[in-house]
Amino acid sequence: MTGYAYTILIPMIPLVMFLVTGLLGMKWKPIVSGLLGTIGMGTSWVLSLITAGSYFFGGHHAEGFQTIIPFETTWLRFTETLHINIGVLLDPISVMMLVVITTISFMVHLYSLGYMKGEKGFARFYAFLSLFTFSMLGLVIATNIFQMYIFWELVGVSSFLLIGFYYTKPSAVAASKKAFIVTRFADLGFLIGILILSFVTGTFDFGKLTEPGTAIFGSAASMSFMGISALTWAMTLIFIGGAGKSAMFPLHIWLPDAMEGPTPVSALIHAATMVVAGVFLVARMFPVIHFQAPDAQEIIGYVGGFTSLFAAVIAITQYDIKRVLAFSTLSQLGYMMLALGVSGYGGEEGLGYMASMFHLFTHAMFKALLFLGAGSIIHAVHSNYMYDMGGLRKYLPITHITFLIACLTIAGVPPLSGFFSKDEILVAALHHNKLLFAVEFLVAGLTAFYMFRLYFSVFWGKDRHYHHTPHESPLTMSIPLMFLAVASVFAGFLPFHHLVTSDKMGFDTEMHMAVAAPSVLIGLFGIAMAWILYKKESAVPEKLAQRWGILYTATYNKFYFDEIYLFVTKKIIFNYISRPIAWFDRHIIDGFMVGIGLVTEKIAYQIKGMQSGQLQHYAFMFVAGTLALALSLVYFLM
Amino acid sequence: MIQGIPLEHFLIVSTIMFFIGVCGFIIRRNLITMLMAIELILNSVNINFVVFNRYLYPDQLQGHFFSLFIVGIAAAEASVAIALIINIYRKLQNIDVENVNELRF
Amino acid sequence: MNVFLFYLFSGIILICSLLTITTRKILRAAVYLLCVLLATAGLYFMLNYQFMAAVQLTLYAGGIVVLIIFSILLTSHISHRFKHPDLVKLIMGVSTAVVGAGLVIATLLSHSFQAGSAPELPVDMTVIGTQLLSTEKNGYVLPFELISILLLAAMIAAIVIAKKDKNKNSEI
Amino acid sequence: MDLGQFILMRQELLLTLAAVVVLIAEIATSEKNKARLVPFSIGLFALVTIIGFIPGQEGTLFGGSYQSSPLTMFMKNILNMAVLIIFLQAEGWLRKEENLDKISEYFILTIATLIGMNFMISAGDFLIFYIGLETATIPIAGLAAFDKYKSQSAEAGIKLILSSALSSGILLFGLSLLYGATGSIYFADIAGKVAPNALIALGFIFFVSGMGFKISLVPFHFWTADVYEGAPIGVTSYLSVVSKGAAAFIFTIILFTVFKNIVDMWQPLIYTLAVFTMTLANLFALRQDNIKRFLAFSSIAQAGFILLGVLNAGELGMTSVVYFVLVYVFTNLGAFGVVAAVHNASGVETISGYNGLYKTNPKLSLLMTLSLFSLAGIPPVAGFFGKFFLFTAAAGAGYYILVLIAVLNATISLYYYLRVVKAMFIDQNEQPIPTFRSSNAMRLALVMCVAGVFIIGFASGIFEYIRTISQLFLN
Amino acid sequence: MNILTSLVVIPILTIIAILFTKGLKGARLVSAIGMGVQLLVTAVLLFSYLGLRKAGVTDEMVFTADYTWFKSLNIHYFIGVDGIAVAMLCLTSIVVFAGIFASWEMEYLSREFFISLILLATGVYGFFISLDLFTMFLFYELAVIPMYLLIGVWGSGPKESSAMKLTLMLMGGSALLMVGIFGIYYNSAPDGGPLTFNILEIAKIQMPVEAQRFFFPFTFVGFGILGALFPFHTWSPDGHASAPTAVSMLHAGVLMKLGGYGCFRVAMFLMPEAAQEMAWIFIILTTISVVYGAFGAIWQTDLKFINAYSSVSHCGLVIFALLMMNETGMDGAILQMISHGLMTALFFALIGMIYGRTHTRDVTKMGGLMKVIPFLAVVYMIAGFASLGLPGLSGFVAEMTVFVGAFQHQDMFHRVVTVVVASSIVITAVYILRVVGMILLGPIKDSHHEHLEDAKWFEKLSTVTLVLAVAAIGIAPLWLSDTIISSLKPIVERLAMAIPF
Repeated sequence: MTGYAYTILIPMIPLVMFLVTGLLGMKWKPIVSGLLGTIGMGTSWVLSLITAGSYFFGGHHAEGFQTIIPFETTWLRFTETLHINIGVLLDPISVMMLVVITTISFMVHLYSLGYMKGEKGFARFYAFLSLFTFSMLGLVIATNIFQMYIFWELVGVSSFLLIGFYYTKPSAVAASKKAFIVTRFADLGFLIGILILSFVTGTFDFGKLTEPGTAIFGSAASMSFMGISALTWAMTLIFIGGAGKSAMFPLHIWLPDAMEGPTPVSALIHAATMVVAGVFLVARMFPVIHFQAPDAQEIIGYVGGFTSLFAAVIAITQYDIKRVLAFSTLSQLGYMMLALGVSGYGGEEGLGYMASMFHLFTHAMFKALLFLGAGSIIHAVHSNYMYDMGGLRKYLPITHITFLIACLTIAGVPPLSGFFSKDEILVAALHHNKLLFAVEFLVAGLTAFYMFRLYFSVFWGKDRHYHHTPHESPLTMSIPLMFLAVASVFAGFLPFHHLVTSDKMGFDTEMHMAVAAPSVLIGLFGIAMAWILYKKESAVPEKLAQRWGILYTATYNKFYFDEIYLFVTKKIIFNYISRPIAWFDRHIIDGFMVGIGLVTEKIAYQIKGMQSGQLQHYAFMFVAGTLALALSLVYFLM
Repeated sequence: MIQGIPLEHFLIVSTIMFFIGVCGFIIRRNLITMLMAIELILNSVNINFVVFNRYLYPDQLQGHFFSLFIVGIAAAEASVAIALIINIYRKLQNIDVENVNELRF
Repeated sequence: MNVFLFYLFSGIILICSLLTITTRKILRAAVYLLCVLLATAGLYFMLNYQFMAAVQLTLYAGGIVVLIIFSILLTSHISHRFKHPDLVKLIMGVSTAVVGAGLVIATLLSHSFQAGSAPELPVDMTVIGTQLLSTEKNGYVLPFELISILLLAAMIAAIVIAKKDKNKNSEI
Repeated sequence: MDLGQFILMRQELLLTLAAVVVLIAEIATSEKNKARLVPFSIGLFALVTIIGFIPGQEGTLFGGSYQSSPLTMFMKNILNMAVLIIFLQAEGWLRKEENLDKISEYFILTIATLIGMNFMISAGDFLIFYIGLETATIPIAGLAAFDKYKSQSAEAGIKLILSSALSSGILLFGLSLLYGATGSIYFADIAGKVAPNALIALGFIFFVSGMGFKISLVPFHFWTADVYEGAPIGVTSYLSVVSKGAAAFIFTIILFTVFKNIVDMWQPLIYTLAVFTMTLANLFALRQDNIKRFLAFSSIAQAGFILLGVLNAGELGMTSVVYFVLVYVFTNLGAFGVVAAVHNASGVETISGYNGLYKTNPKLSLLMTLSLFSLAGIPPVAGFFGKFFLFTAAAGAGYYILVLIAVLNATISLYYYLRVVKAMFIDQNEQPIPTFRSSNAMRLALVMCVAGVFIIGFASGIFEYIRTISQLFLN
Repeated sequence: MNILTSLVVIPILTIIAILFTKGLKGARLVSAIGMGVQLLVTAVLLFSYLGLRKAGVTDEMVFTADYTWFKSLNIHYFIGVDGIAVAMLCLTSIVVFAGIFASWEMEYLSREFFISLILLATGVYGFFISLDLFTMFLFYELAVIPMYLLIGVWGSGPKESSAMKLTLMLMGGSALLMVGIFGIYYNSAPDGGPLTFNILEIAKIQMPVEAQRFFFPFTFVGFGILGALFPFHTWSPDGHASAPTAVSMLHAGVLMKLGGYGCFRVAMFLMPEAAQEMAWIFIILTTISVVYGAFGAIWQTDLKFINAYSSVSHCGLVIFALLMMNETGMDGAILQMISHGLMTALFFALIGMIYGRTHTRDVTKMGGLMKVIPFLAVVYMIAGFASLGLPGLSGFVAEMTVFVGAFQHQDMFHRVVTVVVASSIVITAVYILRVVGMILLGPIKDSHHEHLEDAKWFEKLSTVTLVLAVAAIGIAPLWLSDTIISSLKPIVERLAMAIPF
């Protein structure tokens, strides 16, 4: 067990990098910070790979994978049983996440050396990247739910900082604010969930919570609130936290806006790592959810399914390439959630769980690739919009190839990795819930369609009037592209069902042709449709858009969800809650206090006539006072 | 002690006199008249003391002497008051109390 | 006889008191006051307190009233008639007087006075003189001395006030 | 009676002697050297004050008419100190040309009233008490009219003498009723016979009104503001501190000793008076601009606070009242000292005239602030302790609600005290009072006040001493 | 001399020393030295306290000293500290130290300013070391009153009326408090024996229940007013808005803590039965405080108002947590006091510095300051993050302890209100980010702001001191939390033994 003590370094190196580059970065040449960050990240990456290697392949696991805690210390003690520990927990999903995070993060670090070159605040960018990576790593290796919450919040802040990296741009500021507040709202759910869970079970510890057949829920069954059991409340609320980070409907609205951040950031945070934190959270709590709160699991499944469909539909109509990718991310996250929602526990039953993790892994690779590719495109044409692009395949060959690979992967074309993971999800859904399966099946087609719509309109079609000829990105940017492309292609062959499973025991599974074949077909159909519509410049999409009229406009405007949120925040919270409260406070409460003073003063002026200066009035008061006292006292005595 | 006259009758006379004095103090405008009202008040108090002494406690002369000293003090008071009234008269050329209201509120 | 005299004096006291505060000529008020004081002296005689009565006559009637009359002559025109009193003040004064007198008389009448049982002390000049200079209980040498200080101080006070300002000759 | 026993009366005798010496000195000095009377008299009085601190015996004289105990001697010493400070503060004013021919009168009259107060405090019967009271009042009317060139001063004098005559008339009427009901004028005899019947209640209330006049309790206070405003500052401070303090002392003594049998009856009465006094005085003080008038209302409010101590008819009550008056002497004289100094230098008597005083005369402003804070009962100055113990006394008698009312009133009072502070420190002024230097006597007086305001609070020995002598007195 | 007494003596000596200085330079130098020494003494105190505890000293209070003052009333100068008091003293020292540097360039009547400021601090120190209700009350009032001058003379805006409102409301609070103290005093010996003001002595007896019922509200509300308890909080926005920087820092940072500290040390500790019985009323009030303050802050445009309302919210949380009456909740309350003290002081320091440059506190008139004054902007952001409860900064530790503690309460009502209270973290995020977004980020709105000068050395010193403290608690809270919890034991036990009747 102690053999893994070095794993503490994996998160600590980025932390140190953050502190160093953050505090001293402005004194150095920018590139120094960049290189330092990248080297640090590379070290972490290597360490993660070593960890993964020794954990997964360093011994036989007939008994299933052990949970290893190489490091743990008490950070804050609430009561004897409730305390926040900070530690490192190694189990299949966390080790997998370590690999995902460090890999993508390292690639992004590397990529950014080129992408962000010359940007003001280069050092700051690397500092924030390091901070984010540290937080994300801390999150996945959390030994208890509160540690997870801590890093959860840190992740949120680093995301805020990175989305708002171009802080002089009002839209970036607004987007970062929105992202933070929406996720913060979800985090509230998470927090309350934790509170309920800890109240019911008396522990934060994952080990105790997820231990099969544990007795800590013994007393919980009888507890309920408003007719719903305490654990369902807890798990639903915790899921809300996860839904916020993973941008599940209806908390998805921050993610598309988050594309205001630099593209590498989108790749790292808003595609590959942070947004899957919600999925990871659900996976982490899976035994609890599955056994103690089946209702919550149902909710997770449906929310995931709906989100994936909803986002895919919107993605069709968007023109900003990063937004298309953002909605695609949403859609894919929906897949993962859904998979968890339909999963059982143990062995083959836990296929959904395994598929979800698998898809998480592959998605991280190909979505990061897509984003980095998009970054490369944007870098070349200085625009985010499809209508400013076309025919780029000639100018950006490497980008083109890697992007195509990524598109194929996400469309689920075998034998690329996306095919395997998506296939497992569909199988799991089919076993569990036909409706969800149907939805996912449809979404598979939509995914292929909108991805290739993007692909064709960017790389094919005719040239636009570029200010200067687009050129391929420097090596620092293309190496990560190539690496990720390779990963996207081959990740599908990883034996996930032996490595990452719900009960940590490997199981055997096989290709389900009955599901795989139709899904491949519908994917190809989607590609074909896109090819027809967007390969060449044509008026057909325009016409279609007009025919669908309202529906198209609604979709284009993301079903007006931003407007609804705006209404709620601006109108209701600002105008109808905060403003009246501010008014109430100033005028009623403070007015009352001031009023006391004013009334006192008023009285003071009213009664000044008593002191009239007339001696005889005084005499009258004197005698009358005496008599009044005498009357009352004598009366009192008699 | 006077045969046939109850103590209360004396007291009623003195009380009424007292309150006539008080009333006079309140209603008269002239400072000197107010001073006279004061004399009425003190006089009624004197009667009280003397009568109580005579009727109830004739074994000593406390009330008697008290009255005696009140008379003396009344004289002193009157002299100072009159000096002040004349002082006011020098300033205001009249001794109407309603004009003595520079200090107020 | 005694009864008659009492009611006579009482009547004079009450009526003249009332007139003192109601007459519109100030000198008359002084005269009415004098009547009150004289009648009071009469009561003292009836009560067998001759010394007290004598003091009342000399000091009060003789001293204070003369002082008052002097000041009236200094400050007022004899023919000057007062304005009628202010109605508000009239109400104030009369109401307090009526209520007050009612209250006090009611209280006095309701109280059962009990005469002391000790033997009566004869009131002659020797007793008065002895007591006035006695330092024992029921001796009045201390007040006697004290009042002398008071009188001295009052005299000085009156002089200070009445003294003409050296610097300001403009006034009177 | 042994002549040696007169040593019990030495404070009064010394004061009388001092008055006589001043009188002789007046006669002996030539017209040109009149101003020298001022230091001479002050020095003489300082001597008397110091001698007064020699501890004395407990005992009675004149068959109970005069009683002396460490407590009464201490009270007299408080008054002596106050008068000494007042003399020092009045020095500059007395040296003004228009007062030169009245110097000895000022001293003699003041000392005479002080003698009256001393006798009042030591009184063992109502006759001495009454004569002392009048001695302490009538000459002050003369003092109030001292500034003869000002019609306000004359008005103050006449208002004081007439109101006081009326009040003493009413007081006397009450005393006559008490005499009728109890058959004695001696405190000791009355105390044994006091019973809760209507006649005694009536007499008692008339007595309280008369005392209320001296202490300026609402509704017997109306003369206060007018007289304070009109009278010269040296007299106003005397009225507000010494005269009131002495009255409060004797009032407490009489309530605690003579009327101790009817505590249940007078407590509600005092309660009512306290509430009205504090509240009304505060309301009036809120909008004053003349600083003397302002301090007049403030001193009325302070009298209301004193009543809280009176409510606890025991050692603690007595101690807290005496202690509070002691504190109040230094505090209020501090404030009046500044008012006098400013008035002497610039003639300003309004709060708005104080605007920007801190810029030009920081020390005076600080002293004023300290005094006002002490009046408001803010630590660390002595006023806090004084008030706290008064409230402790009232709470000890179970009057928690009254304490609340009192403290809320103290809060209101803080408002107007802070108004003065604001004027001095915050408000800007185009033409502030120019920087000036007060006379040495004034400075000495002010230093004494500051020292008093700081020391009395922290030196618990003083409080404990008062407690001991109160215990001695009441048992 | 007792180390605690020196905490009161050093400021007084500093004041005396300032009297002999001339002008700003001397005054600030002397103040800085004095308060620096004070900071050191506090640090020594902290370590010796921890040392004592480590050595196994289990007395409830340590470093006690007892001098009889007013013997006949049994008033003592009785001092002593437990872990909570030590923590509060550390807070005070840090904030005062930072405050001195934040007012480094106080040109106008500088001597007087520093004297008043340190006088205020003296009151606070005295309050925290006192174990005798009388001295406690004395120091309490001593701390309140210099506020008037500090705001009135050196403030801005409608300073006179704000100063007056603040002073009067706080004195009104102390009026209630005074009644409460008398009530406690006169019921401190129900079985006869001498009455006492000694907190530890009174804690040994049970005050008669009727008396508790009557006096608990007085005491609690009396302290609560200083702790900005709804609806007695309105002095806070005006007062803070008008106060000069260092005063806002000290007031929000330290003085308001006197309220919370008094609430449990006096009101709840000495009258546990009544506390149990009436807690629900105040829980409702504080819940309103928390949510209402946060919502109130959203709409404000003046930076100081925002912070003042935020203080209402955060201080509400303090009292809320105290009323949970379990170890964790109360621990959270004290952590929250310290945390809020530090970060709000930081906020006010920064607001003062920003105001000194832009001459406005209106958020709608500023923008893009990050570009021109990055240091201040970054620190402002850190303060903001601390305020909205970012892990790694003190706010998170405090809030989480409060929430966990409150939610451990066995009563459903308490848990439900905890959820309501917890929702404030979202609202807090809204107003903090709104401000950050408006003034620090985005384009520069006012061309005058393009050439502002970033923080000077003393400003850096002031803010960095506070940031370090905030971060230190945020990163390693365990020792502090454990220190507090161990000191809370007697109080919690006493509260637990009090059966609601």
